[in-house]
Amino acid sequence: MTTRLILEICNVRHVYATGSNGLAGCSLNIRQGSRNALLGANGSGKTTLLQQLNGLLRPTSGAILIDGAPLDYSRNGLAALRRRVGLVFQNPDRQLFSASVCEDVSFGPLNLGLDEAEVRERVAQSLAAVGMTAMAERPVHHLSFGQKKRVCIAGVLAMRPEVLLLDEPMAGLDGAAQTELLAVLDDLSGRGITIVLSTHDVDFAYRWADDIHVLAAGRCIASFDAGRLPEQEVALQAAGQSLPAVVELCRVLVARGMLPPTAAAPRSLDQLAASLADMPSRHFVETLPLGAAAHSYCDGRRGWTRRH
Amino acid sequence: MTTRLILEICNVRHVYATGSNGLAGCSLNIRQGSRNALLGANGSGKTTLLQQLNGLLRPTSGAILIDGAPLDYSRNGLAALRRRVGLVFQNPDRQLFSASVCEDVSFGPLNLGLDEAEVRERVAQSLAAVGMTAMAERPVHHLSFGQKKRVCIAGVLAMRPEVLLLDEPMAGLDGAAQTELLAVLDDLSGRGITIVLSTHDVDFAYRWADDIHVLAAGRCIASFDAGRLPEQEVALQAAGQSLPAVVELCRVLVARGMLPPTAAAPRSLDQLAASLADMPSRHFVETLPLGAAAHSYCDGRRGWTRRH
Amino acid sequence: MLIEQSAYANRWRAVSPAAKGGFALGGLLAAFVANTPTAAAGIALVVVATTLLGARVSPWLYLRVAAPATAFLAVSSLSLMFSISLDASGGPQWQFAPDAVSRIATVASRSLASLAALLFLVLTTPLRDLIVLLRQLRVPEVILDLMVLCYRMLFVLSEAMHDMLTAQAARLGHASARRSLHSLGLLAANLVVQVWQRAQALATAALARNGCGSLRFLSPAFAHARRDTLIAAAASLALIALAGSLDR
Amino acid sequence: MHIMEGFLPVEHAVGWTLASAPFVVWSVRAVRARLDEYPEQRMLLGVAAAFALVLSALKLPSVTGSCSHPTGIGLGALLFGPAAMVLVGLVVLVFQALLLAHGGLTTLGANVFSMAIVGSFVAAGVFRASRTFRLSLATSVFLAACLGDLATYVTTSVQLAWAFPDPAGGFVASMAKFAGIFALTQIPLAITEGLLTVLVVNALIRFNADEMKHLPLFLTRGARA
Repeated sequence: MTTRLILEICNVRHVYATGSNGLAGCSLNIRQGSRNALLGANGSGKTTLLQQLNGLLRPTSGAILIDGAPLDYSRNGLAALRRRVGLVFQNPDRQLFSASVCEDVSFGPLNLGLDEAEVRERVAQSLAAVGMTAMAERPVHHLSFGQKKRVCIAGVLAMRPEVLLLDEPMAGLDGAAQTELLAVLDDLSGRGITIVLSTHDVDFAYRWADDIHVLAAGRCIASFDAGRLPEQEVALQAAGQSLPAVVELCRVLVARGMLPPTAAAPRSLDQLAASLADMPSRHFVETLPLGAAAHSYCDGRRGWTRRH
Repeated sequence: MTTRLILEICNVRHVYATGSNGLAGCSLNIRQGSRNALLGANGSGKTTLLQQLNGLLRPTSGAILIDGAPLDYSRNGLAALRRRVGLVFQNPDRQLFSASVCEDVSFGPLNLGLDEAEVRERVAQSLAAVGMTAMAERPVHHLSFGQKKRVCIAGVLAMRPEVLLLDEPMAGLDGAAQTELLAVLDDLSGRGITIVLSTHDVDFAYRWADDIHVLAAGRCIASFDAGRLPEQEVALQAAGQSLPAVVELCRVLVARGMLPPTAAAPRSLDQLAASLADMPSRHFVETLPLGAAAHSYCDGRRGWTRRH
Repeated sequence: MLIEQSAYANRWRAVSPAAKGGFALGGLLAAFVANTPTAAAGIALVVVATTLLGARVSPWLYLRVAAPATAFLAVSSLSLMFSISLDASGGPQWQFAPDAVSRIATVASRSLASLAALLFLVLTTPLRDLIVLLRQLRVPEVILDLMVLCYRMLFVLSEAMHDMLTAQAARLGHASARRSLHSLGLLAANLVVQVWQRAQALATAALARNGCGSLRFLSPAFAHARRDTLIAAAASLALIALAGSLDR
Repeated sequence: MHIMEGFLPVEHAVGWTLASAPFVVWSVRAVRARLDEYPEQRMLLGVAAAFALVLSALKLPSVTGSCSHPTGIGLGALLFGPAAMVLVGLVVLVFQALLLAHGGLTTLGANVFSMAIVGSFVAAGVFRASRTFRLSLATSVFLAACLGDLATYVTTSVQLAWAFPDPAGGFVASMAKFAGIFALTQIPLAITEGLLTVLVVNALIRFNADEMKHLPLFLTRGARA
């Protein structure tokens, strides 16, 4: 990952015709090849910002730069921009309009005016990238929600973007579908695609992102390396977010001396559990009345022993 | 809370005309006044089950009992059932059809044939219960998603149900809206209304529910007191769920001797952090090289001190 | 939707729809009673002033709402301005219509007065209140049901349409006229499918609340309805009288 | 193209209202009968009205470069049948008058006649006839939507010409003027709407032939005839 900036958002304001929910002077930068989380509550301007980056909305004032040059809002300029910066919307039902998976994925490349052989190849590659090759001929409305989401991503990948924007990609997915989607994103990120996604889940942002941009009331109130998130309590609070559970727990554990303050901060509860498992044991049981131990309500120990 | 069963689902099968997504012999019981979570992945039959309980769908085979008597599918029987058992759907835009909040909430009670004065009173009470009194005259399309959701609940409450069914109530809500909705549910539960909701979030189910019913492929594969969830790893796995993060952590901590196995198992990470904060401290720092402590990456300690 | 916006935000939002409907009816009648362009223009002026000064509707918004109708008026007036007849050789012959000015003045002033009355009503009264008014006027329930559903679903479907258009644009679906028509066809087809799905979902949701026939709702109560309606009736009569008196 | 509020003289406004009334009454009865049999179709027709309204806000790319909006009446008549479409069309026109100041209350009768009544019946009739003559589905759909639109436009021109006959050339000259002036927008619109409707019907059929079979479509009844 470089520190070259692929997108720069400079003091962008956006006022909707209705006067609502826009951006109020938002500035942030996206580094090429990085994973970015736009973190904020509903109505904080995340969706507006994503649509700005794709040229679907135009700043009322301020500017957006791609590779250092301001966005070109001419017809050709927009076509070129949308080829480089692809946007996946939140609700798959609003962006899948074709009869079959394969047809839908071909929508973008056909609009680029590519020839049929090229389109076919891109469709096949994109479906493979999201693990939907086997479903290519299925009618879209027979898919599960998670599958639809992946088809949406394939539809954008088929345009070979450098930057992939995703609006609340995890919303509405159950655990299994989230895991699948994360694997797809990891793969894309590994191929050097810059990813920018919006979320209102601070735990997820902390676990996944390289850079976190905190949005509140149409402004980016903090933009930082995800590893430094624990220092950003004030900004998070201003955005209506709390610290990730893992940070809170880590703090308590360190304060209680149960975890050395030197360790690399775990970014997820799984990582925390793993670091704890490496710690030496203590024995509480002996200091407590025997009866209490026998009637243990927390069956954690039993569960744990069963697993080993 | 009693152990009287208000709803009994006995081996219910449901086959849709298309052959998909039904129930395949589902049995479970709902205790009067309890908070129930139907936990399962998308497509496990949660929505079908909820529609069965409200009489919108009729079992292909098997039976549903209310207060020990089988559901009566006659016109009057269904009207009586739907007065007692109210259902809130997942998507507010698919269930609110009138122009203003107050009109929509009046729909149910008017269908019960109540007189206008009674309807007005019920509408006022229901809107108060969900904290939407100030919005009574607003057009529905001016509301936020979370507000619409609460209007949907008010529309059902106005029929004074004994059982409230909610399909994925937390889906699509951000943190603040979830907190508001939870407060509403707590309040209703406190008034003795039995609540049954569907979710695919095991952490939420564990934190909130009295009874958890795990659904997979149209069957209820486990039904238990939420406190006993840690023992149900096998059932959860079969339903594509993992153990709640708090359970996993609690196990590690108990195994490492950092938490006494006797304590009441915390149901949420907040509770866990609170129990840990009560533990006596240990001091790792002395056993580690000084330099490492100075360059602490995990700033947990700093954060902690700052807060106190 | 500018009209909708004004209907909820104007100063007379809470006035009974019967009163506002009565005044609008008075305006329409006056527009037709007025026999001279001056009289009709006078009515238009009074009604516009009532809307702007009484209900405090923004003049800028008013102009934007009135623009499409006035465009129709301009184009139609063009055809009234010329007369066409066959000349000796059988070809068409264009000329200024002899009575063009007076005809156009009559039609335009009447149209503008009527438009002012319509705009008074819709800019001050949300559609929801107008449905309440129609219910009081005993319009068949079938029509009211369709109107209630249409009003609510209008916003839901137009949001869906807007989102789909945006999603298509993000993948260059409107890059050329040909691709655009193709995209719009797909969009409309998707909306048709949604019509069925949403109707089905709404029917199920209504059933869950014991609704399986005509849709019934509590009508909102309007304070001082009787007083306001009387004032409006008096104002309407005054308006019609004004139209009649300016005649002579 | 709707006639604006107040544009028609009083006798014409009243006359067209009276002319439309029987059709509306008939449609109300037909819809009521349909709802007695299928109560869930109450929602369907309500959502369909919203759909027609939303569709009429769609900007179509037009041959002449001017932007035009589809009426959706042809598509509606093919999907729901002309009987229901009269009522749905009435609701759409009322909403256009009340929410967009497009059309009007005094001209509602005239507009209902040209769009909801003539438009629906011509579209449905042309479709039936084309299928009887074994024209392809696409051609039939195109003709139905396109001619439905043209019929509405011609009817509106007749209404205007009748109300404002040319001082020299009379009704015929006036008709030529009104039809000529609005042809600029209306003929390209009719063609575009015809094409769009074909695309919509094609897409619908490809979406899922199975599900389409279960829908009570005028279109499929027509296809079988």
